[in-house]
Amino acid sequence: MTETLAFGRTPLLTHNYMHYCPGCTHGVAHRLVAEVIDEMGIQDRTIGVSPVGCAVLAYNYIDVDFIEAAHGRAPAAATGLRRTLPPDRYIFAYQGDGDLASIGMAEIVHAANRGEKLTIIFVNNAIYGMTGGQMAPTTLPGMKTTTSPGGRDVAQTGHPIRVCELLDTLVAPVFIARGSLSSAKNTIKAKKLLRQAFDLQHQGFTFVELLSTCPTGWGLSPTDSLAWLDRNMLPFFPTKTFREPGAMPEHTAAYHPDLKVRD
Amino acid sequence: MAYHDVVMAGFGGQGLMAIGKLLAKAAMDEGRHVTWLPSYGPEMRGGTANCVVVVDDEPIGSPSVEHAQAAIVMNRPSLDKFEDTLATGGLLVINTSLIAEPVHRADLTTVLVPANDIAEAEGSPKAANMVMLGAYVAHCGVVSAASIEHAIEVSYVGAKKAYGEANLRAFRRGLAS
Amino acid sequence: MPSQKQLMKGAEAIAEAAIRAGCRHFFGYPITPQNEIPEYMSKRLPEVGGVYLQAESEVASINMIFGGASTGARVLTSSSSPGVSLMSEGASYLVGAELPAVIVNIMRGGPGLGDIAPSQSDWSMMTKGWGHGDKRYISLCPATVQEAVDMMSLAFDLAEKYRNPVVLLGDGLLGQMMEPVIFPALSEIAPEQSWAARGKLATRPRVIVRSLYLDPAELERHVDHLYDKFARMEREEPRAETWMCDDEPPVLVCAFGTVARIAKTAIGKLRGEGLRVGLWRPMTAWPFPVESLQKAAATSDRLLSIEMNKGQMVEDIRAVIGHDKPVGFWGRSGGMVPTVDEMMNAIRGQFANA
Amino acid sequence: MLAASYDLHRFERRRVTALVGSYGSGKTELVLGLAAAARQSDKPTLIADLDVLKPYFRSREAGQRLAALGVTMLAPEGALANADLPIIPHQVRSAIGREDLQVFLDVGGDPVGARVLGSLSDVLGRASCDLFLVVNRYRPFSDTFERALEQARFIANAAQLPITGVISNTHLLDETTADDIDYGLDVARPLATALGVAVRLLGVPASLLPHFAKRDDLPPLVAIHRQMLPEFLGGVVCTPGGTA
Repeated sequence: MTETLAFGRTPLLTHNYMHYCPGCTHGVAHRLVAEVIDEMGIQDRTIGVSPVGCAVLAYNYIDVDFIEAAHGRAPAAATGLRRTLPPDRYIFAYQGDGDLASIGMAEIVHAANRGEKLTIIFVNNAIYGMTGGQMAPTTLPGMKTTTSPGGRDVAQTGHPIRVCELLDTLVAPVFIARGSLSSAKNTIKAKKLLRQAFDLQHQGFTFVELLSTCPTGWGLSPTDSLAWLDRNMLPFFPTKTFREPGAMPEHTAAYHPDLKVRD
Repeated sequence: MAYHDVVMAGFGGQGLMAIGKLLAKAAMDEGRHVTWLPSYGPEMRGGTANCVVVVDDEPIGSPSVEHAQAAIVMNRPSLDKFEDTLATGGLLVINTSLIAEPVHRADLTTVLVPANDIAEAEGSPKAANMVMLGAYVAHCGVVSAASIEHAIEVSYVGAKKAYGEANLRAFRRGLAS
Repeated sequence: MPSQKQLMKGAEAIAEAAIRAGCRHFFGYPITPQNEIPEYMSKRLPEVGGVYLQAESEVASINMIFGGASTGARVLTSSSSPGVSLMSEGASYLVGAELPAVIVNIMRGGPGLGDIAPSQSDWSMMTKGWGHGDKRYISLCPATVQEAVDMMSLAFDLAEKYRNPVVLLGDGLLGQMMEPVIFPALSEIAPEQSWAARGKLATRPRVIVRSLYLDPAELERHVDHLYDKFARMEREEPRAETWMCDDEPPVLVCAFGTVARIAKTAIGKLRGEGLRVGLWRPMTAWPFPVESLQKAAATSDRLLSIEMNKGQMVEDIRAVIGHDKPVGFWGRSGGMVPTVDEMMNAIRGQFANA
Repeated sequence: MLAASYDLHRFERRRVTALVGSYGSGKTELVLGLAAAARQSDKPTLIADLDVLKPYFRSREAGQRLAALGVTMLAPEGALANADLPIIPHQVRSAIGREDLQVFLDVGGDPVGARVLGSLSDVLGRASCDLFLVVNRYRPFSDTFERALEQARFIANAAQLPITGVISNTHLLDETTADDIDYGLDVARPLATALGVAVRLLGVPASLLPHFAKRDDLPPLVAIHRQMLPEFLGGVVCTPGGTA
């Protein structure tokens, strides 16, 4: 009788023990990123940017060169990498929703608007996981968090920000998509989105949002968390590909590239 | 002439900064030490803009000057601002095309130049600043007229060559005024 | 033969000097009175195959510097006081991650929005307070445009020597004035640093550029290591000028940057009146040139610090001189540039007090 | 000694014991003392530090001292112990399910801290588990019966588990007097009744133990020796964070 290895460690994941809580999808997202880099054979040309947040230690797990950015500043730091490195390099930044959609909103919008040749991986679990589950810009209406104990009151704190939809108003990005890690099937789809983003990275700005769970912050068991994600996050954050190469927003038609203020 | 300083003042857009740079360039080419210090920022737009040029045979300490030895003033507010602060016996070059008021101080050497009228007659109304520079150089002698003419020639090249030629003519009219 | 000199605005000269020193990447955000640096860079860098990028904020520019420095490239940003305040977060990260970079601060009046006129009121911020944590930055203080040019290549060399950010500290006067300068030849610096994150090679372990050390004992070792570097900077990098001190004048004026050159004019005139005055000028705000100051002050009776602020460098002078002799202060703030006459009066006052 | 057991032979509990309550109610001191005492029964004992909220004054800081007593401390290891990351060690889930282990769960304060039990509710629901509410009447939201009851309901809701007992632990750190203990019981007793449970333990500073040992109207007593003090105040814990 012979044994067949059905599932092995991803070659590009380090042997370091992942610190994530049981049921947290960060580990899944890391594995997908590592698999994509491995399959493309670009380990020696890839530099990652880790954020502040639960994924601050991402550099411990994915076996490529890494730099660590200040809170919200990963797109700026990644821009610095992109503008100084040879063009064949692959650069990705990995950010959570507080990091990217709150303190780092300026950096992400402008990196996207400049068409920086990057892949940004945006992990959205609708709360601040690291600091203990406070309200995030992506927290759903009525959702209870430690800083919205009565549920998010949209009259006081606004509505959740849909980052993919927001970035999709910009001209420059070449790929914007939202996937989910709520099931094996969705995870396989999400990996395809990541692969597309990396493949298109040298054409321009690429962005993949991954709907994720936070069992600890949500106070739900891992399986309940997955169900909660599907039931509550999907209606507000639809999974789809918003932007592919060649598909530009309608308002670009009114844009005159030759316009000069003066000679 | 060892140490010399001059303030050049007028409306933003009258080209005071430009003639200050030409003077600084000419002095540098003559092997002198020189500093050029502008007023900058919102002051530059409307009101008065000014720059100070210091020329010396020694390394220059202060690039800013409280009581300048000479002033080129191209509008009324500049005259009001700098007439009183000029050093005793200083040189005051006034653009009478835009300034009708008399000079009150009796201890100054005053040179009256209808710069805008001369420039318009010359066919280049924008070159009034060059007329003023010419008049100033003629009466001050801190640098040679040839050095200024050289500075104009090398500063206006390519597409700007026509401006340079017009400026050269205006400068020479100023010299002769 | 034409002169080797070029007539340059201070800000333009700083930009060109950075390029001559091998800088090919500039990230910045406009603020008066240093806009000529980004403007010059946006024209000049493409000519030499470099990259100019206007960031969305000073917060972004310092973090672009972080990313660029991580690859071993010589990177530059410039700003003025309010913008430099915004950069303090990133500056601290640069120190923590041991990244070289050069930051130019052309100081303007504060606090708050203040004004755009020249000021020296960031002395304390740059020498003590810029960013969180235990950190230091070499701060170079040129007094002339030529010195600013010379200090730019020094700044990049020091940044790489110590793997630490270096500040060029000027004021609005320096940024805006023109003087003739001579530039060094253009140099190309290849970013071949072993610590740079440029893609994992099979021949070396992967590079992680970080300032996070979760184990307090490890962080303490890291900070100790940084302080070993800072101690070496304090030994090797203080720079100062002593002027008109050969006759052991009883009054020693202390001033830095453009104020020092105004002081030279004032002192020259006072010497003409027969008053014996000397000048001590730190060329590095940090490391503060302690030994040079002690030596210059040893033969004088009293010191007078003259600054374009309300008295910041004077605190460092007093920390060195202690109660041995009086250390006076005179300065202007708000963007008011001291005139030669009022400076002469302030110095004469020292003789009246003697 | 970590904490004195006095009456603990009278204290009944299930295999898995989770302590919840407000910040400052004394959960961590109690967990350390109860686990140390439980270890004397020779059954393998484990504390899981599930305080994901505050990076300071957590039971993980007493880990070395507990190890000497044979109590296992389950908490993020190495440098991660000092991270302000809400890390739940993976082994917690299996430890809760192991019949051969006595498990004490030290949970963060307030309903927010109890929420972490929600993420473990599936395994806790299958295990034999006590959820004890620790009450210090001198803490905000616990000073009256009504407010203490409201807080208890919020906590139980966040934990997705019923409260099975109350531990009265009213204290003012070193300034606690005998009167304070009775003052706390005046809320703890009606609170337990309203929750349909009993006051299962009464926390008493070690110095006051002789005074209360004479009385026969009290729940089992537990003597509190404060351990979660900085080292310079005589505690087992270094300043939060590092050890040499």
